[in-house]
Amino acid sequence: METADLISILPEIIITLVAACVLLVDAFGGRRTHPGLLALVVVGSVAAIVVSVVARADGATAFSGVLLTDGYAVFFKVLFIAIAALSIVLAFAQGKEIPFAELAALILFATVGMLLLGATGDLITLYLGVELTSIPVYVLVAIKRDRFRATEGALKYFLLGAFASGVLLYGIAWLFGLTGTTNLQNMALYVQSQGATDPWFLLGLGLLLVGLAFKVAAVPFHMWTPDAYQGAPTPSTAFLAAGAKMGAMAGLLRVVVHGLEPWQDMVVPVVVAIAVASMIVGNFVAIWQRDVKRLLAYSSIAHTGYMLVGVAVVHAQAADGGLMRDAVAAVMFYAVVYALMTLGAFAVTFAVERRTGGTEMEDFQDLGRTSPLLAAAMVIFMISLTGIPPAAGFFGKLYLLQVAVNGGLTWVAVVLVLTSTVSAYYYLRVVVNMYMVEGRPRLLPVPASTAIGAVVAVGVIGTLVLGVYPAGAVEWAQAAFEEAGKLALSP
Amino acid sequence: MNSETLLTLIFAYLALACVVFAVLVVLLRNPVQCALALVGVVFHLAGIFILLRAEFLAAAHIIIYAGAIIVLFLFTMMLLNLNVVERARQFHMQAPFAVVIGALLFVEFIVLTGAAITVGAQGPHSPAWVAGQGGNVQALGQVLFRDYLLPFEVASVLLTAAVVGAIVLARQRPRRPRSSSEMGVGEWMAERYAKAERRAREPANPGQGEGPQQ
Amino acid sequence: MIIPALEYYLVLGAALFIIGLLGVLVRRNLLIVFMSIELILLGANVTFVGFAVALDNMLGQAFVIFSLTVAAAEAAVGLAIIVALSRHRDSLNVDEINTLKG
Amino acid sequence: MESFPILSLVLWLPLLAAVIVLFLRERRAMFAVAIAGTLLSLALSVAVWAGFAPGAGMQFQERFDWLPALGIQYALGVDGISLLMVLLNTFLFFLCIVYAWASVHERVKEYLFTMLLLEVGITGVFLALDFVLFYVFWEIMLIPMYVLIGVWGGERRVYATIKFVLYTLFGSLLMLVAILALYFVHGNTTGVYTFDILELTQGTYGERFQLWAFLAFFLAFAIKVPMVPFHTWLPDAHVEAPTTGSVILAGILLKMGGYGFIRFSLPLLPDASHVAQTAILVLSVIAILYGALVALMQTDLKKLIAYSSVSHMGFVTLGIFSFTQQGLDGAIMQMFSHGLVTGALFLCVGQLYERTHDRLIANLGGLAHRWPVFAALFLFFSLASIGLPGLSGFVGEFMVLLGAFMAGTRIFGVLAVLGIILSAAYMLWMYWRVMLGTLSDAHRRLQDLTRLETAVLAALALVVVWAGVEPQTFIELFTADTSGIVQAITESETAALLAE
Amino acid sequence: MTEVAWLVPLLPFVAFAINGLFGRAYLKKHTGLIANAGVLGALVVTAALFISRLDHAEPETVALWTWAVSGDFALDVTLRVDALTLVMLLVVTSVSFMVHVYSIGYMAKDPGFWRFFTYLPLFVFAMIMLVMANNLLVLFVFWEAVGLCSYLLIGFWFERQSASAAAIKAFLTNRIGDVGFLIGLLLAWYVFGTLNYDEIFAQAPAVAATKPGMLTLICLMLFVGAMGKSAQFPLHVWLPDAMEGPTPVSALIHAATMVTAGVYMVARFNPLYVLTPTAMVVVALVGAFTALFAATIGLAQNDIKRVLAFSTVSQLGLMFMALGVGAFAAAIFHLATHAFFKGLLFLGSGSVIHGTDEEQDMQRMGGLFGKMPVTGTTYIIGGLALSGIIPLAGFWSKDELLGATLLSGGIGYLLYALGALASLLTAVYTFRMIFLTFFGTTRMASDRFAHVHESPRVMTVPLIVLAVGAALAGFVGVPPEHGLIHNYLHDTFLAAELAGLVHKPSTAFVVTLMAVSTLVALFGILVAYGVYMRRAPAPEAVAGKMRPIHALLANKYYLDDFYDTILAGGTRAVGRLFAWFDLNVVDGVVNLVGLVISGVGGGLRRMQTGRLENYAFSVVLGTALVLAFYIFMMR
Repeated sequence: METADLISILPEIIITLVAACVLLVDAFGGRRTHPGLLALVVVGSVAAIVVSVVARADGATAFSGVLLTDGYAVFFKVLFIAIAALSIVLAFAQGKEIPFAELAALILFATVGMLLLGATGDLITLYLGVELTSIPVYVLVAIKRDRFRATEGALKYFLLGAFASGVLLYGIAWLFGLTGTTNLQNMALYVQSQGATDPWFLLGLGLLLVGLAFKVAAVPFHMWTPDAYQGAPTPSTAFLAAGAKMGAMAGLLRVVVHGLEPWQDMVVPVVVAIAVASMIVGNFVAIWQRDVKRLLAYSSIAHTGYMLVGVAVVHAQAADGGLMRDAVAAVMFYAVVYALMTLGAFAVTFAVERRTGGTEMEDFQDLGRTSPLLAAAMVIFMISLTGIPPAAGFFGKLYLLQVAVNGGLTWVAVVLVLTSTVSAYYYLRVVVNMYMVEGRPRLLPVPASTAIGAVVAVGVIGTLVLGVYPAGAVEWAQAAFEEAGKLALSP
Repeated sequence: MNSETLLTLIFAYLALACVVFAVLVVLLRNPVQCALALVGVVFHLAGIFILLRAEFLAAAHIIIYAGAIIVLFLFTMMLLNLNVVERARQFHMQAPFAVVIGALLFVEFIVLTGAAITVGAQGPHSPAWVAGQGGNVQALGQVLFRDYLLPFEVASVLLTAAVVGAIVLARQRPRRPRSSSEMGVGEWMAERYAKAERRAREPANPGQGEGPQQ
Repeated sequence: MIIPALEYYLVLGAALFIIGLLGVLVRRNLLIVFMSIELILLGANVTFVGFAVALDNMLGQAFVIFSLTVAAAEAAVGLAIIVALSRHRDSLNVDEINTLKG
Repeated sequence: MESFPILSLVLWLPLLAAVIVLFLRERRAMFAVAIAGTLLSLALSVAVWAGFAPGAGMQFQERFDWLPALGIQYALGVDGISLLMVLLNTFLFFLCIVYAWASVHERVKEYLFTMLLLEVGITGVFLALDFVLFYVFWEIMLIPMYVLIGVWGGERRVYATIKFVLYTLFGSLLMLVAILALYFVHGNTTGVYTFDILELTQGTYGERFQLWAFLAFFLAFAIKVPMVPFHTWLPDAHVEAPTTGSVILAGILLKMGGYGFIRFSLPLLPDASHVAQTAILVLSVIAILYGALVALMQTDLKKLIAYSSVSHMGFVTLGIFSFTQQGLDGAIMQMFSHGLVTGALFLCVGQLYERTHDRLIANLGGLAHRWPVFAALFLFFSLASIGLPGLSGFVGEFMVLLGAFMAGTRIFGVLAVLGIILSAAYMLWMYWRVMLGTLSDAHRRLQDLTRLETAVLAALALVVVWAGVEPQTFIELFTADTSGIVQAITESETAALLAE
Repeated sequence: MTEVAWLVPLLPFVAFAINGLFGRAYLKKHTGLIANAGVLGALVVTAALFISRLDHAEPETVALWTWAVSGDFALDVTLRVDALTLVMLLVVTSVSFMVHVYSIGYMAKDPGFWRFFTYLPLFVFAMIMLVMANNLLVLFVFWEAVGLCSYLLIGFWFERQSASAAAIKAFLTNRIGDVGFLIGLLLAWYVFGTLNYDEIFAQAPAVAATKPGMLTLICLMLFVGAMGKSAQFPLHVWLPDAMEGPTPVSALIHAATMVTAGVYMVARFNPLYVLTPTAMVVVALVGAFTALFAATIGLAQNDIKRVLAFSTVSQLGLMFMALGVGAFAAAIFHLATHAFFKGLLFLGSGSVIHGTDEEQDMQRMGGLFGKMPVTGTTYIIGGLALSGIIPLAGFWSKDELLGATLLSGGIGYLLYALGALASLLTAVYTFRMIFLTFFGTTRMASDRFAHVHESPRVMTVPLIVLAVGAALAGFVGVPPEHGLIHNYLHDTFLAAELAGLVHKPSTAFVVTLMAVSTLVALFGILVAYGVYMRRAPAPEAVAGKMRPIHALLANKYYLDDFYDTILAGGTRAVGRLFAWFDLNVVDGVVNLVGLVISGVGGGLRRMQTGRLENYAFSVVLGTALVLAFYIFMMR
């Protein structure tokens, strides 16, 4: 191990240290130090972001190949750290209801796992990343342990999660045994040298896909999502959706890009099927939801479906040459967009929850009158989630559709647009409740909260900026992938 | 009889025991007995590892599983004093289907891997090399701390996280009624409304949307 | 060199895996479901070690170390959750914990 | 002149006004800003008109890279067709805001913001020269309309507005896929990957692809127009929408469909257009007669006018798909006229409703006694809408019929002519029931139009007469462009095939 | 001085504009003067034009502006001045002026005075433009414009439901005709590629040679328009109801000018018609039949204005009959004379109604002559002219067209028979009307009878002027076939002559014919006298004698009822059906889609049982499916 290796994991180190400091300060600094802790977290995150952008180790891999240090990794490092920081800020608004320090620490630990997922070049890192992301999140869901629903959601999430990671582990075991390696590229090379269609590979491959599909909450492995999302305290839900899920998505994309190319005939149909199922189930069931958190949970399933469409065409050959760069860039861009808008949406929901203690449609009534800014922000998020310009969600979908059509999956693109037409119905129902239903006069304005306000503001600005001028982000994603592409078998 | 058949016999016994105990885990009524069956599985598995010259893992399994995990299970049962055998139904309604699907899965495993499989490329760590390192433990250490240092570190972070999490969930928190002054404004309002809300609305049945207002 | 042939270990692993899986599907008691999950992990471990030995590749054994770590961590968190849950319900039957649905 | 980004100004001024409005407190100031914004944008569009050279293709073009990674540009430009639509748009919006000054009193800030945003969206649709930009505006306009109906609408507004959004979204999203497909097919054949509309229009596309793409475009546009049987969102939306909402809806939104057919379906997909011609002509004739007959039986004023819109827009599609110069010119004139006349009619109904709080024909009657001015204007616009010669309505219908007769599809022409009897029937019947006969006591002490309202309607009436007496002023703007389209479509090889 | 021709339409239009904008608020009663001034101006200019062009009547045009240019379709708005135009203009403007003057008195007490004098000049403007149009489109434009004016004026008293109903009936019936016209127009453009009169006429022979069927179709379609406007069977139903309008309107629009537009149009297109015998025969037959048909109905009407209305229909029928046999000049001649005496009769009846305060039912009149001598005298003059008593105007024109019909031979004999019979009945109902109104013992309540009074001068003077016209106008057509009007119109109708449709009658023939028709007329008058004067019985009694026939006639052959139930009712039924269909089927499908989607969603939602084991099951199931798929792939 050389210094290069160390440099390449500087952000992870920083985050871990911040987590440790938070715990220590909290343990010895008494109970009245929340703002200090928050400041510490924010500063640390900013530092980590800066470091991850500035201090780039030369060389594409680190730690004998278990870690990839390309632009792709950097891209997701920045994104994930930002998400973590925002989630912690959001959680801060919960006041003393929850042990803030531990919560922050857990989020940061999970973030380390996400960073690994973004940089993984080896199934070991993948597995550990997945676990390191999941285990703290189980706790985050249950952290309001005096609320039964929280613990119930956590339990379901935990048992199924452990089950799924068992499946994943078993699949990895087989892949290791049959390829003699867990390094993604070596695996791909080996498989290419043997005919990729040898059946025994497929067992491991299938189980691997199942495990990852569970982590990104794709149908039919999605069942835990609504319960966990609804049961968890809203800030945790926000992190669950924007953070853990995107982390898993980053890992999945890594695996597909570097490891599964020889298998694409085997991978694509499964991914497409899962994607279509997710879009349909997510959107159709969301129609019936009255609890906004649960609704957003189903919508997140649907959005997983959208992103999987991009994943499916990674290795597709378009008429104008390789599609990989655009496919991956599309998913990356969408990850950013989705993180922004879903964080924002949950932030608003959280604010509303503080008003009435509930997160159902009725609780949103009259928001347009009582707190116009929040309502307007929610409208923007809903528009963005629907995929209507000028919100960022539109370009996210546009890019995905583009690669889908280019990759010859036009029919999937059609499914995508039709299902998102359905989605318009329930997203707009939120707007209906905010503006078009005469609420009970009892409703007061939402109690102000700088923390929530900050998160909402970031969400709104991000959503609008990316919606009006997406070029920067898109080009960054493309450039970032250029490097990762080099590592793939056929850039 | 030569060592090979002997080893095979030993393996046969161990494997059989593993399976039997595993089945017991799934079938026994009393959780405590299940836990003990699990211990049985672990011990025989350790035997199998020894058979495979993976002494360290054998030890690790016994220590971690038998010594830590299963003890935790038993503690939990004590804590919740659930060791009494429940008269209630032990199996789900879906059990038959579950068995079917499980069997199907097993068959699929067989179909997929039943053919003469070609295992992956031979690795560098031949028994000779292992011996050269001074045995299984040293060899494992070499691999673990050279090539897979980072994962090892990550594993430590993982354990830390788990500990923190466990503490957060399990620790007794001061349950004294808090004065509204100490409450965040959010909670305060939340309580105020929550009461009114619940009264106003029918007993909230979450997720039961009244369906799309077409 | 591995005795008896690798296939036996694989089959054992598969068996443990499937049994654990069935346990998850059929048992109502939370703790037993959890134990079944441990069975699944054990099955994976056997497979790993079997392959490791067959391939002369220590990686497999290293991986088992990690799986053990994970198992321990999961046990800690999971049991904590179960304890927390038991404060609300005195029954540990999976199918009685379904207030979240639909 | 070319360098000065006048189109961008026309486009974005309302947005600027909208943003300013957000920061204002009192109603007066907000309206002042809003009116100023719309007026300026109207003035600028008139300036564009002044500087416009008929027949010189796309003018006042502006181009910047927007998302070069995907070959997306910010590209604006006008030809005669879009210019006329933009003029109509800015004109109507100006009048609507002025009218709102008298009528809108609750949530003024939100209202003005929505309206101005709406104007931006619609103007953009007509100005965009880049497909993605076009699509962006096409959908941006959805949300304000949705809010407009949903917040200021009637009892069943939520149902109506969601129906409107979902229906429109359904069509336009399919169109988006078609646009992308177009992008790739063009790119793969020519190697140029661009969303530039002009560039794409140059390209030629395979028969099968054209059919699919046409289907998608058709859905989007047919729903907007709306053509029977995709029209059922319209009556609901109209009935529930607030007055100005209906005005914009009928006045301009529907035109986006016709515009789409002219600008995209025909030039981009000529072969498919030929294949679909007969079917669409049949649908158009059905729309004309069916819409009129249904209107004949409506009891709600707004519904009646809504169905009359269906019937009138039938003439538009009839003209477009006659593939003749006169047909297209007629269709555009019909759109222009329908925008003015139906807009005015909805204003009238709005004024009626604000005074009587009743839209049911059965409950009204004899109002002409109390309001001579209103009666006169209402009659004027009713006559204009039944295509009385000398008023704008006639020009479009007549030229469309000319086109239909020239297209060798005389039977459609003949059937369509019957529509003008029915239109006269339901309009006059409605006018009789509402304005003539004996006045009910409930409406004894109602006031006639205020100066403002009269001025708004008079302004519309003036243009209606102008367009009816000397339509050449408007036709000469776009006839050159339409002739280009006609040429393109008659030259497509399928045309040759059909000719054989 | 043709270049000032645009003044003719402009002046009435200006009057209309002024009255329309300022009438209600400021001008009030002065609107009458302005309107009169405008129309008078038009009359003067027309007269000037006429005189200046007495010797040379070849067409001239005044281009105003370009209406539209689209591809090969280009159209300018142009005024045309030629013999036919001028004749029509003279009739229109002069009669209009008389009516305007008269109206000042007649409408004096009406609250809608200003409205009346806004509509009336508008009509005059439209009518003038119609006459001066130089191409089919402009003709059509003002064809509908006059229809609009008639709609406005029939429904002038809009608080009367019957008035509004009549107005709408008139407009719609006309629209039906107009559709025919429009189709004809479009076909004309399709065939000729132009809409200008002269260009069409120039191509007509060629087209007749190549596709005669198309030419016939065009002519018939245009004629449908004429039928609507000129109230020919079966589109005549609106005219009697149109009597709901103020009497001056009936006089001007529904007797003298607008209703003759159809005749004018066919005459204008004589170069086309002469080329298609079929169309000609149709025109003639429809005309003749209508003439008789309407006359019979006229016998049984009791409303004084309705009698006149049916007589108008019948007279128009005669004109079409003449057109049909190619006697265009005769038709126009009769049109002119008819304008005068029918205008006179209507104004007279108006004067009666005015004098008896709004009594229109002849059964409650009688013996009014003493009370209103001027009206009576002029009325009788008009009646004589209508019945065709030498030497009044009606005689010359009617006699000429009957003669022409007879001469045309073949079907002409039948036509003549119909025409002669019609003029016999004309005499009968005319004098039935006169006797019932002015003579015999009154059937009015004595107190009301006491209040009967002669109308003011402003009304009687026009009566007198028109009476003079009705008496003398005929002499422009004397001697027959060679009168002033014939020579003047000769070139316009040259086509007929070339087509050999014009037959020069021998003097003997003419004289005998005159004798015959005079006798016919006198016989008619005698019949009327016999029935209604000598044994002056109550009209009911007469009706009673021939109950079934009377019922049939009184109900206008039940044609209106037929239309109401079958046509209007049918349309409404279809409309109702479609409305239902739209609401339940078309929209139903849309909502169904929504329901299906949400239904599927609800179904999927049931799967989310909230029970862990089910969740795990779905995971396992998914896994099994994936592997199954792979196994499938291997095969």
